[in-house]
Formats: sequence, structure tokens, C-alpha cells
Amino acid sequence: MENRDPIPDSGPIVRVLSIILGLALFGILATAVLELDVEATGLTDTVMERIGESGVDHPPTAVLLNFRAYDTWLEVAVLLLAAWGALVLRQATRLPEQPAARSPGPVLDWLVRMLIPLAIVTGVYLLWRGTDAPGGAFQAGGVIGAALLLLRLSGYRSIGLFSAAWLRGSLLAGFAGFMAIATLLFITGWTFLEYPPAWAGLIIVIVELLITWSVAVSFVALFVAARPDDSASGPVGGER
Amino acid sequence: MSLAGIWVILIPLICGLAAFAVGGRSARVIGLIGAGLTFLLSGLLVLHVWQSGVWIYQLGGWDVPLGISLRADGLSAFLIGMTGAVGLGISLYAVRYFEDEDEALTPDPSPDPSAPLRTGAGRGGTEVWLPGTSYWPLWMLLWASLNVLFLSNDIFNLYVGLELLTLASVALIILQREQAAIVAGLRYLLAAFLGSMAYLLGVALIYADAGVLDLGLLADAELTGTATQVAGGLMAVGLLLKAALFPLHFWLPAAHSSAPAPVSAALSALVVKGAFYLLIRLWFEVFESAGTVSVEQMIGALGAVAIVVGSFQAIRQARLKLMIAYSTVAQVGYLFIMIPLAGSFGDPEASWRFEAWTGGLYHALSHGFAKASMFLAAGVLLSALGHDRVWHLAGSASRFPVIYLSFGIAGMSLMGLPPSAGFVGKWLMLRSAVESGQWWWVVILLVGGLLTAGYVAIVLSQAIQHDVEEHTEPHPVPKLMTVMVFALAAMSLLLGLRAAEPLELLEIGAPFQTLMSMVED
Amino acid sequence: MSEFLIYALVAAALFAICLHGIITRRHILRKILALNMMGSAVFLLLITIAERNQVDGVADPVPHAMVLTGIVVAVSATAFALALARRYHAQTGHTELHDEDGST
Amino acid sequence: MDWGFWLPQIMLFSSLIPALVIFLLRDEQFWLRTSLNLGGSAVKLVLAGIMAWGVLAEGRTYEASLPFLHNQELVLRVEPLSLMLVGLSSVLWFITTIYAIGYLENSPNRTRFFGFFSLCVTATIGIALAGNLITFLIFYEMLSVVTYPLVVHRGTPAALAAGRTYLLYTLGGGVLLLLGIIWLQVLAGPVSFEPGGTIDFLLDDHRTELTVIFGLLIAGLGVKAAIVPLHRWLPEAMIAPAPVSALLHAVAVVKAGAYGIVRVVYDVYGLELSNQLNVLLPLALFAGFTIIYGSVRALGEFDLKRRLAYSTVSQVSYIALGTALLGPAATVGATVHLIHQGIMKITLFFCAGVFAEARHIHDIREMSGVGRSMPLTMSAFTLGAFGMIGVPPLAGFVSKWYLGIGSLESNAPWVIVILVASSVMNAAYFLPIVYKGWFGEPHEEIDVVEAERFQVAEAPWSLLGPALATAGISLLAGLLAAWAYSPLSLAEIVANQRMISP
Repeated sequence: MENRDPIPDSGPIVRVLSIILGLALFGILATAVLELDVEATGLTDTVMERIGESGVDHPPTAVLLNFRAYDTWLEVAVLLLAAWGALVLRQATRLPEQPAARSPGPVLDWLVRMLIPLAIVTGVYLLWRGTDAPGGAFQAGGVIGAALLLLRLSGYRSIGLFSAAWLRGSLLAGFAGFMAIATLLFITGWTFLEYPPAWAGLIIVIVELLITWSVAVSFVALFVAARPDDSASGPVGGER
Repeated sequence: MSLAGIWVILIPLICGLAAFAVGGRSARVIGLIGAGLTFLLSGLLVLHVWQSGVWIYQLGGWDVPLGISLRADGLSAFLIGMTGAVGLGISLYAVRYFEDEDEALTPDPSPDPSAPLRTGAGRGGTEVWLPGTSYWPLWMLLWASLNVLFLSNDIFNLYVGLELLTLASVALIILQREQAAIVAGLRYLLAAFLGSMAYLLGVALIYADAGVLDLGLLADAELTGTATQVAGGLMAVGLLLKAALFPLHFWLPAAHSSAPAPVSAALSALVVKGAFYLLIRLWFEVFESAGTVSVEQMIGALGAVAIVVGSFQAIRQARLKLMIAYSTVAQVGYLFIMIPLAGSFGDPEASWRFEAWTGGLYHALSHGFAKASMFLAAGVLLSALGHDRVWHLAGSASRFPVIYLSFGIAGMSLMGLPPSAGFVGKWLMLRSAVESGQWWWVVILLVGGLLTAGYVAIVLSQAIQHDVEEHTEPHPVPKLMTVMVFALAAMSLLLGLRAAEPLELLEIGAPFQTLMSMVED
Repeated sequence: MSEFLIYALVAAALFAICLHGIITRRHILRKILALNMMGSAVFLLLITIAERNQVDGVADPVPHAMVLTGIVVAVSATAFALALARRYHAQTGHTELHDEDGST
Repeated sequence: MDWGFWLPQIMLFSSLIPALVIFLLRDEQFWLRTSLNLGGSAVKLVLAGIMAWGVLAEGRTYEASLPFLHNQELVLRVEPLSLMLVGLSSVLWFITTIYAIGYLENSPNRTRFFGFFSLCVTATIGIALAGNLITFLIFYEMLSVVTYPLVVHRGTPAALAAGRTYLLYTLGGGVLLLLGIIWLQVLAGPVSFEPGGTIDFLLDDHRTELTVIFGLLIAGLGVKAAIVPLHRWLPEAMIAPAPVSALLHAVAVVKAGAYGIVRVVYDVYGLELSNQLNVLLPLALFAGFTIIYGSVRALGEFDLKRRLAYSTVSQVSYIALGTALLGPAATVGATVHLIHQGIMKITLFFCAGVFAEARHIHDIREMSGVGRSMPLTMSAFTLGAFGMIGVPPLAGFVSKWYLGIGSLESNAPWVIVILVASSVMNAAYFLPIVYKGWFGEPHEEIDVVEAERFQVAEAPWSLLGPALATAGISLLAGLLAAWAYSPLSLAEIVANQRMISP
């Protein structure tokens, strides 16, 4: 977004006031921080005591997908909403394909061919590692989303191939899949968001897979959806 | 019935996702089913809390502090009940509102009658999002996120809930993709984002200090340190920004007035209450021991300024929806007068604290119904007349008698005139102010009512004015919309005729339990 | 001064600087960036807390999880804001928020 | 079924339900609307009769308490004092409804008019039946709100301006009243209306507060009772259609204020406390001043309705004055005037409406000779005017007589001076109208043939009938004052209740 009509930033008075405000805020925050205990344990022990029941070995993953699965579930909904909000900006339900104006050129073409499989493998690896080391659905989704974007930016067809139903389905998969599993278990008498211990590991993997896919597609959708060049339809609905 | 608390979150989510997945015309049907079911479940939850007291649920079977718990006390049930009833009214209205809208936006009938045009699907492969189609899933998600917020008992989870609420609201504001709405939505998003960050920093500080995130445990911990005070300040500022308390209201008028009517209604009636709810929950449960009278008085003073400035701005507005939006700014001010009244001014054991607390919440309830009715009324006028300029409404009272009657009733409730729910709220708050000797709030509460009468009377007298100009025949408005406008206004009136039970509901699990026995008279 | 405090103070400073940025910068993109950085400041604080809370070499996983969740939430909000900003720019050519009354 | 519990509520619903149904009707649905109106008012009339019988002859009490707030209830109670206002408004609603149907035929927005009209009656009945302060407040404010659409009914700029003034005054008064009530309740807990008052126990500790609260309450009520300087809305509101002026501004609204004053003085503060606080003399002075001021202003007005309005300002303060005197006879005078003034003034307003409708006469200078063509209307007007002046044996005489005795009892001879002066002025502004109406030369109208000018041409019966009926009632109220069920007897019961109580 170029600054076509540059407007200067705030005038000196606002700046000075803002600096004073910033310093005051820093002062207040510093006082609070300095008062905090330098030694504490938080919930580390609590988590480590029960991690055996969670179905995974990596503590943050256990927290994310089991102990505090509710947060994660809702967070997928936040991502879904953002992607969806961006789609609302467009009138068409399908995402446009990159205008095939440029040909990739031999170097880019070679690089893309190399990078895409690598990215997918990396994504899957990250997902897999998530159970016992840093990694997991979001990292994996990010990498795969990046791969999709790379494809698109270098002139290949990617997300524009998706039909409206596919697009919606992909966006929904993580949240809806998570919800479906939780709801099914809930109906059959489990506590909401409780996994049967024997199945916990499997459920977490399934949920992570679905979330990975949704995250990847959501990122690309968010990137593509607000393309200004196809907004010719402009505002609709008359004077509101 | 004890699981209504889960279903009240799940059902709108399921229906919202289903509506999103199928799209088109069926979205409306699914949305409507979702609205009906959620309403019923909200009622069940209220009933459950009423009968069995506070409801607590450990998600995933993990006890706090490891897991997240849901908790419904009287306050949560009260607001969920309000959301259920207002939400149902808005949904029924929206059915016809967007039907009209979509009809206007659907491309000309295709020569091929078998083409499923009304499902929003395809000519030449380009499907079209109709505002009505997108409305239902987003609205269901908004509703669900409100319920998430009202039920969650975990300060970090509440952050996620707040973001969910914000994003759903913004997506609904921009539903019609108009320029004004996009600017308003963007500004709202940025303001809310800033608020969330302040809140999140507060959460981090609290966790660093207390090592837990559960509200109940935090309340028991009786935190008093500097870190808690700073965290409380950050969270309060963040939430005040989201609740649009003066001077942090700058984003509200444009956002609430540029959205489609059912969305405006939901934003003003319900979404603002989400942030307000969270603030008072934190204030009176967690930061009680860390708070000070001066801070409470300051928040109240901002509320007072909001009442005056918001009302004067409302009086000045030339467009009805903007007027109503500014009225929300003013009415939000009333809500925050509750903080110094229910706060620790004077005798911390006094009965007036509970009165102020219930009074403020009753005001929130009455505002919920009344403001929804007003925005929906403005929506009817806008669809029928094609404009909402206040000075061009002359003579429309005889063409839309029910709309203006409802507007008047809703206005009565906002003014706090009996018999209306607004009166009950005002009565309790006034009592509390007189009892505690905080006369300055008495003055502002009374003056605020008169200022409200100012802008309500402007609209009504314009409408009643004898029609001098020739008008084009108004665009017909579906009856159901008018009925819902009236129903919501009537609710704001009826809740003022018998307040004993709702007030009793608020006593369940209230943060002023020790005071319960003291309210004698 | 302990490691914990150094990081925590840096987070506090970053947060305050971002507030300054949000107030003084008019360009929407800068505002969004500042907000995003603000999020980073909070995440830095959370990570610092996680480190502080470690027991037997295991860092506190709850702040970690909070950061991971927070990042996704922040990314979502940022991306949505960017999408809105692009649309706004395409419609009006402005890069800063304008109302009818010209306030920003 | 427990009639004691249900009757007061049915009393309210008998006008509330018609009001709500009427709002759903279209303007053209004349018969349905009319039957709802008349049916509702007939039911109300019958119920009022039943309750009067029950209370007076069988000594029953009708009381309904409904839960409202924590431990604050809404109480509707029928006792002799409430019966007075209930009876007055039930009878006059019935008569005014007939009048209004005739008056507003073919005018626009009838649905709105009759809907709010019935709501006003509901509010008035609620005020009459209120058994405690909060119930009173609720209906009192409701009355302010529902009369507004009637004041601005015509939608002209003048009507809207009058509406603004009206709202400003009544809402402002409501605020004062609300504050006073809340303050009092904070000190005393829920305050119900009991003859003799219930808040004596506060005297020792809260003397100043009680005085200030009294001021707030009376100021809030004084707005509706149009006590100077809070009277300005009343003449302005005369812009409303005649039935509104008649029922609401002669009866409902101003009576609500006056009735409230009676309630506050006798049933909240009580004789003892009011005396000890020394708050009654100021009230009496304000009322006395209002009586004189209203009469003087009436003399200066030549618009018939405005003259009547100022006359109302003056006459309603008789009630406040009598109340402030506190003696038994003064109490009788005050409470009976509640009814008498209503009947007489509504007669005058009916007639004014008839003149306006049938002859387009708004100014009293145009009334010359109108008695020749409209003898019946003029007779009714004359009866009303004589009553106002206090000519025996009309109703007005009874009120003034008791007020006079009361002022002697209470050692306030200055009140007699006010009464006499006011009566003289009443005569001064009514008699010329009456004289001109009967004996004046009819106006020169070029296109009217000499013979036609003397032709009898009364207004339709739907307008004339009500005027004659109320004129007749005001005559009967005076003639039959000694009858056991006359307003006077009722007023005596009311006064006895309040005098005997400790």
C-alpha cells in the first residue's frame, strides 16, 4: 500500500504527550515487574504431574490440546472468523487465481519445484514432532500455507482451484472436526473436551491434522481475499 | 438440564458452521433453528441456575488450575438469558430484513429457471456472497462467543473469547462492504485489538504474580500487590476501550451506526455488555482488594461525562442511527456509575453496594432490550423511507405507529421512567447513591434521564409532526420486523413490572454474598 | 539484576514504545504493526515467565501454550486488519483512517 | 376467586386492555374501537360502583399487592379516598369517551388518540388506587408519558412547542418526586399510605431531611397540580383537542398532582408530623397565591380555553389550600373539591369544545348571543360557571363553604379573604361570558339572515349530551350533598379517618 497522499504523523504536541504517556506506562509496568517474585513455579508441577494422562509427551502440546483444549478450539475459531471476515469483503465465494501474467522463469520454476515438496515434508515433520517436542499444528500449518502461497505467487495454480465448497470445507475442517469429536464424545457421556485415555493420542493427532490443513488454507485465504484488484464490484446495498 | 451450559455454546457454533457450510438460502433456516434452540437452552440454563445455584463445569475433566472451568452464577445466567431473548428477537427480525436485502442484490432472474439462483450459487461459475447468507453464520458465532464470555471462568480463555467476539463483530459490520462500514470496522478492530493487548498484558502479569488463571482461585487469593494493581489497571483500560466508556468511545458511533440494523442492534445491545460484564466480574471478584475508592470514583466520573457528552451528541445528530449509537455511549456511562456505587466507598459491608450492583445490571438488561428495539426500529424506517435523517421523518408516525410506539417505550426505558426495566435499574442505583451519601451521582443519574428524554422527544415530535411535504410511498416493510421491534420494546417495559425474580437471580453467587441478609427494606 | 527482570523490563519497554507508535503514527500499516509488536511484547513477557517458572529444567508449559494461542489470535486479527486496510485503500486511496469529520 | 385481590387489578385492565387492542386497530375500524372504549368504560363504571358499595356499605377492603423489587411491593388498595378519584375518573371517562367519539369523528390518527386516551385513564386509576409511594410514582410518571402524545396530537408546530413545555415540566417534576421518594424510602423503608402517616419516628433524628423531602415531594406534585410557579405548562397544553383538555387537564393530570399532595400530607407525613415540621404554612401560602394569581391571569385571557385553564390553575389550588389547613372541615372541603372542581370544569371544557366545533368560537368576545342559538350548551356552561363562582346550591358552593369553615377552625382568617377575593374574581371572569352569551347581540355575520341568527342550532347529541350530563351532575352534587353516597359524604368519611387517627 503506497502512501499516495502522505499525511504527516501527529504533531509535536501529540508526540510529546505520547512520549510522556509511554514513559509513564513503562514506569508503571516496570514497578509491577520489579515487584514480581524472581523465583516461582507457576503451574509447571501441576502439568508435569498429570502429563502422563494427556496422551502426549511434550508439555506445551499437552496443555494446548488436552488440558486447555478449550482455548485451542476457540482459537481455531478466531482464525476461521478472520478468514471468513476477509471472505466477506469479497462478493465472489471463490478466491481468484493469480493473474497468469508472468511466467515463472527457469530459476524460480526450479526453486519452486524443489521447495514445495520440502515444505510439505517439513510441515508433516513439524506436526509429528509436536507430540514430544516444539512443533505442532500451527507451525505445520504455517509452513504448508507458505508453500501454497509460494505456488500461487510464482504463477502456479493453488488455492484458486478450490471450489467454493472445498474452500469452505477446508477453512472449517479444523474447528468443525475438533468440535465434532468433542461433541460426539460429549453426547456419549464423556465430559466435554475429555478424551478417553486410550484414544487421547490418536484424537490429538487427528485434530492436529485437521487444524494444520485449516491453518494453511486460512493463511492463504487471508492473503488472497483482500486483493484490491477484483474489488470492482465495490460497495453494494445502496445508501446505508 | 445441567448441561445446558455446554449446549448453549455448542448449538450456536454447530448451527453457525452448518450455515456456513451449506450457504445460500438454507443458511437462514439453519440460523433460525439455531436461534430458537439457543434461546431455549439459555432459558434452561437460567432455570438451572435459578433452581440449583451456581453451576461449575470442569472442561475435559481437568480440575483447575490445570484445566479450564465454566461457571454460571446468577450474573452469567442473567446476561445469557438477556442475550437469548434479545438474540431471538434480532434473529426473527433478520430473517425478513436480509430477505429483502438479498432479493435486491440477487442478479436478474436467470433465463434458466432450474438454476438455483436464490441459493446464491452460480452463474458462469461465479457464486455470490449475499449479505444475508454471510449474516447467519457470523451472527451465530457472535452469539456463541457471547455465551463463551459469560460462562468462562479463566482469564486467558476470556481473552480468546473477547477476540472471538471482536472478530465476529467486525465481520458483521462490514457485511455490506460499504466504505463507511469498512472504515468503521477497521477502526473498531484496531481499538479492540489495542484493548485486547492491554488485557493480555494484564493476564500475563497476574499469572506471573499468582500462578493461576482461574477466576475463582484468583478471587480466593485476595491479591493486593502492585503487580495486581497494574494488571487490574491494564485489564480495566482494555475492557473500557471495548466497552466504549468515554473517552474511549471514539470508535463506537461509526461502527454501530454503519452496520446493518440487526447487527447494530446486537452490537449495542449485547456486545458492549460483554466487555462490561467481564470488567465488573474482574473488578468485584479479583481486584476488589486491590482497588481504591479514588479509581472507582474516577471511572464513575468518566461514566458521568459519557452520559452528558453522549446525550448531547445524540441530540445533535442528524441521522437516527448515529443518534442511537451516541445514546449507547451515554447509556454505557450509566453502567459505569455502578462501579463507584458498588465499590468500596464508605462502609464496605453496606447494603447499598448490592443495590448498586443489581441496579447497574438491571440497567444493562433494560438497555439490552430497549436499544435492540431502537436500532431495529431505525432499520425499519431506513428500509421503508430509504433514509434515516431525523429532520425528514415528519408525519411518519401515522404510517409507522407501532414503530414509533416501540421507540417511545424503549426511550422510556432508557430515560428510566416507570413502568419500565430502566426505572428499576435507576431506582436501585439512585437508592444506593442516596444511601451511601454520594449525592453527585444522584444528580448525574437524574440529569441523564432528562437528557435522554431530549433526544427521544426530538425523534417522536418530528415523527408526530403534521406532514407538510409530499412523500413518496414508503417501501413496504414485512410485518414480522415491526412485530419484533415492538416485542423487544415491550420486554423492556414488562421487565419493569416485575423485577423481583430477575433481581433474585442476580443474588445467586453474587460477589456481595455477605450483604444479602442486610438488604432488609 | 536477574535474567527474568531484564527480559521482563524489555517487554515492558517494548509495550510502551508500541503504544507510542499507535498514538503517533497515522499510517494504518504502522498502527497494525505497532499492535502486532505489542503482542510480541506480551509474548516475550510470557516466555520470560515460563522460563522463570521452570522446575527441573522443564519450563512452565502454560505460558508457552498461552503464547502459541496468543500468536494465532494475534495473527488472525492482524491478517483481518490488513485485509480490511487493503480494501479500504483500494476504495479510497487513503492510507490513514478518515471520517467524514476528518478525525483520525 | 379472591375479589378483594382481583377487583383493583381488573379496574386497571378494564382500560389497559382496550388501550392495547385499540393500538392494533386501523383508523377506519370505528365500531370495534368504539365498542372497546365504551365497553371498557362501562366495565370500569360498574366496577367502581361495586367497589363503592363494598367499601362504603359493607366495609370491605380491596387490596392487591404484587411483588416488584426485593421487598418492595406494588400495592393497589381501595378505600374511601381512592374511591373518590376512582369514581370521578370512571364516570368522567365514560362521559368523555362519548364526547370524544363525537368530537374526533373523521379526524386523522384516531387510533393513536383513543389508545393513549385509555392509557391515561389507566394511569389515573392507578394513581387513585396506589397504596404506597412507589406505586403512586409509577402511575404518576406513566401519566406524564402517555399524555404527551395527546398534547401534541395535532402535530402543528404550536402543539409540538406546547408538548416540549409539557414534557419539560412534568419530567422535571417527576425527577423531584423520584428523588424525594427515594430519599424518604432510604430513611424510612417502603412507605405506604396510611391515614395519619407512618414516618413519625424519623422526626427526632432527621428533621431537616424530612423538611427537604417534603419540599421535593410537593414540588414534584405541584407541577401537575399547577401550583405557581410550576403552572406554565397548563395553559400551553390547551392546544390539545377539547376532550383532552377536558378530561386530562381539568381532571386527570391536575387531579393527580392535587391528590398526591393530599396523600403526602395526610397519609405519608400525617397531621402531627406536618404540623411539627411547620411545612404546611408555606404550602398554604403558595396555594393561596396560586388561587389569586390564576384568577387574575384568567381575567386577562380572552381565549376561552386559556381562560378556563387559568381558572383551573386557580381552582385546583383550593385542594392544596384546604389540605394545608389540616382542620376537619378544611379536609372535607379539599377532598370534596377534588370531585366538584372536576365535574364543573369538565362541563366548561365540553362547552368550550362545542362552541369551537359548532361555531368556531375560540375567543370569548365572539360568544355574544350564542345562547340564543345554542341554549342547551349555554345552560350547561352557565351551570358550570355558577358552580365555579360558588353559587348555592351548586357543587362549588359546598366546597367553598367547607373550606371557609375550615379556615376559621384553623385560625387562618386570611384564607377567607382569599376565598372571597377568588370568588369575586371567578364571578368577574365568568359572569361577563354568561351575560354576553345569553343577552348579548349575536355577532354580525353578513351572510346570515336575521331570522337564522336566532334559530336554535345545537351541536350533535354526542357533544351536547356529555356537557349536559356533567352539568346535571354538578347540580346534583350540590343538591344532594347530604345523601349518604354523595361526594360530600365520602369526603366526610375521608376526613374522619384522618382526623381520628392518632
